[in-house]
Amino acid sequence: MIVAEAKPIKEILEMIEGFNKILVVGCKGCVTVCNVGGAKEVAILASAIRIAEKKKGKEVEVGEITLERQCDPEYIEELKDIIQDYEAVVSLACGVGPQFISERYPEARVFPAVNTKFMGGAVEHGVWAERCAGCGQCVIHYFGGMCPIARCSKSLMNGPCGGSNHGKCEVSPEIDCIWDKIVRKMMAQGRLDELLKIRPPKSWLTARDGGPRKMVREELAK
Amino acid sequence: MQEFKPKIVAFYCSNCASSAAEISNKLGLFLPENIKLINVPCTGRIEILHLLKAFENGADMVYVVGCQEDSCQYINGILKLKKRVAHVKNMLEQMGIEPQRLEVFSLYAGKGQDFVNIANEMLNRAKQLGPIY
Amino acid sequence: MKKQNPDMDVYIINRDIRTPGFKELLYREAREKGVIFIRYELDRKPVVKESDDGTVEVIVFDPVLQKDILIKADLISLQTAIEPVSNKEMAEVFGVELDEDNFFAASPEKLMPVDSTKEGIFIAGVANYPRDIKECISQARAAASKAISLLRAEYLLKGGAVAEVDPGKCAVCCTCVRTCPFGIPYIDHSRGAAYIDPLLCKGCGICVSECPGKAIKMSYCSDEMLVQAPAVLLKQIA
Amino acid sequence: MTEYKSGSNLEKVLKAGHFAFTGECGPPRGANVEVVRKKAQYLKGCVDAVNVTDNQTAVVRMSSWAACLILKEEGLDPNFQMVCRDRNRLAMQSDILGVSAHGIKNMLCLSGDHQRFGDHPEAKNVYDIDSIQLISMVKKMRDEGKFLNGEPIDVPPKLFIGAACNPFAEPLEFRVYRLAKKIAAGADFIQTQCIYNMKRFREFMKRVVDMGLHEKCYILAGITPLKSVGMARYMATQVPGMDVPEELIKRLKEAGKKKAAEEGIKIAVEQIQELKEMEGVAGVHLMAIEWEHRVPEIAKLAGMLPRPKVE
Repeated sequence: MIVAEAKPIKEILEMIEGFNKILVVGCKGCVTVCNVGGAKEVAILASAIRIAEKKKGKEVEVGEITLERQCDPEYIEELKDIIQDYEAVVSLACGVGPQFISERYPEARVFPAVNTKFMGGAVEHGVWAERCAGCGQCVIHYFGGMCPIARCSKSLMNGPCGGSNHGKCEVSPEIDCIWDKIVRKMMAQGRLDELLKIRPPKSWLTARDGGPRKMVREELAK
Repeated sequence: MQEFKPKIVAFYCSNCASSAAEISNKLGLFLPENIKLINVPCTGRIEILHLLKAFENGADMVYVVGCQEDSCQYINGILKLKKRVAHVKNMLEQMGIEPQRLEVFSLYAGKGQDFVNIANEMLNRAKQLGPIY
Repeated sequence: MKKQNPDMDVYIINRDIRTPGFKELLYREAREKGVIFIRYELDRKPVVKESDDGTVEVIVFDPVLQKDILIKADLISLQTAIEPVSNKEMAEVFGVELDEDNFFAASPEKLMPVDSTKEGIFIAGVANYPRDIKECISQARAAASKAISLLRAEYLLKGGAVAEVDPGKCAVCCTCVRTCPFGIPYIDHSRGAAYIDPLLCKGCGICVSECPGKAIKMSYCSDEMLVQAPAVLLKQIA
Repeated sequence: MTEYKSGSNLEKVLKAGHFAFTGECGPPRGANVEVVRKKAQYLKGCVDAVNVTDNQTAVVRMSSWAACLILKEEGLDPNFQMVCRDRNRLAMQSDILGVSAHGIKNMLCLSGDHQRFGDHPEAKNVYDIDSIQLISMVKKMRDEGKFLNGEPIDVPPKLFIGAACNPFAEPLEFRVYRLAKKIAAGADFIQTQCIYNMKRFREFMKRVVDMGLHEKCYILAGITPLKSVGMARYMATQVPGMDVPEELIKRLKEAGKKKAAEEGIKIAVEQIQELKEMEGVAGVHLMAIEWEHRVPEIAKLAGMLPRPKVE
């Protein structure tokens, strides 16, 4: 799933400075699961804005709505009747949401309330970790089912580098050296020969480096 | 100037804290009129939103009374609540509100007197801090 | 044994003796009847040897006399420690918790000695922690009677304070499954949502507060009440 | 005339069977040419080649090829270093052609420290290809006269290809195989991370010899003299794969604060002598960054002077 983190309240308050009518829009998709953008977070942000503005002696009107998702036009359409009542729209969805709202409602002033971080999953309650960098050409089967592109700080295809330190990455003890795991697993499974194969340079054409991407499914698209 | 009467909301759980409250009643001790009590099965039930809503609706001070960290009947309710209180304190600071307006306490069941002491302590702190808005 | 034959020599060589409850009286009675208790240290354990005439000799360092003493024994009975067999597997089957010594943990709720951490599952005797026969029997009876009271009832009454999942709002994100202190919610794939068995739910509300999609509600202590109560109550203050 | 890969002084010394001795020079954090020339004077005649680091620890410094040219003017055989952090495959290949055009004949291919260590942690990194792919790319350009995409190069670059090796880094078991992989990719010589635990390095070299790697590639052992107890502690705890035996730290402590540096040099000299007799070791790479002025002294004490001249 897409994992995001909430922007600090201070930053959001600075963004909506001077607006009296603010619509807070949540999303029931990934951001609900990672506790930053669901109905619960919408209510919290709305309440926080009211309190902060009240403290400055300002009365603001804060609308709260949570869409099924913000990455399908039909749900963005549901804002049609209420969006013009507001001067600013704060979207708690991943980076897709605020842009879909801006595209559909060009005059609306749209602000992101979360920082979208990575594609990953929950390693324990309240902790999510990156697993995929969306490079467009999956090769984890070469590496014992683990992806060095997303999980090695240097995306090495022929790791580990000299900085692997007790199973941790030289960059930080918080980051596991994925190559330490790959090597130990494949050697334990007697697949040393695969490790000795020199992986050729990767084509980054399919990744973000090849330019913004679009996926067309001929059998589905009109 | 009319003397400032602070509005205080207190959440308390129905185990250690409420038995302490009952004892304080039996001791003939009563809470100051400014403090309004809200009962929850466990402090772990209280969310960040509930704490914020109390402030939004005019509370000058909010505090929570729960069990000891190792004797919560629901094991980690008070621990979860303490983390949420810390988070809300950080939010309050960013919103320009004094974080001391929010507090959490761990009580033993028998501590009737403490239940009232806490209430008075919160009342005094509210008076010092003055109205929230 | 002393009652049967007062002049029989009885020695109890021990590391530590606990005498909970009325057993303290037994301990005193034994000492009055002349039973000798010798405490040994781990680094000076008693030595048991077979002597040439076929009897067994025990050499132990007596802390009082500060000397080794030799006991020619006719009978030696070894009191082995009681350690839990691997309960991990069974604990997982029943979904109950183990305590830090791997015995089955009793319920954290007060005054419920024979309840495990899961509603409807009871524990008795040494499974909970080492104890003597009498206590095992009385616990067994207690557990049996609690079980019978459940089984005999035509219908079970349960307080209103339970959490309930609204499948429509459930994002099936497993937060409740992970955070319930008693491990009660599970993902019911036929419903495509989490499910909380009302009978098992202890009504603490932790899952209600943790649920990111606000899909779990608890009428006994609802969100509406918690959100609106402050406004209503604070109006009473002039 | 033996067929040289690039004909660099280092290659000639190694091919003639001499025990090589290479040094290292950290370029300045500015366009200060004089400081490079000064360092060159110390190293001249004491080393067969001089490594010139490439934004070491991701800290911006004069670029490696620029400092290499200055050292070359001073009569030294520069060893151009390239990391995979700062350039993509286009910039790498154009720099390789450039240095070769200017007569630089040695190149060290490294992964490079992650930019979060350095003075621009917000920078975007590249890591288009990794160090082993870089080795095979340079080999392909030199031996097949082809770019990475297979197209021909009019005048192929001539470079004696080097790589690094950290023998005691985790996962320990795989490190000798990774060395083998670098040699298979086309490395002509290897310079290891600095070594302090000679016993373990001897075991590592035994495995290298058993695999016959020392016959396919020249292996130089890295030596960094310890200046103080603090430095020894830092190396032992902070630097990955660094094993500094307790008795070395003890010797430095006993030598006392003032004399610690002397003791450090004494230890380095002993290590160099021991490495001379170790099977499979073709030379020593002395990394005395910011201590270039002590290199002549160390070289003399270790009996490495005069350096052989091979036509």
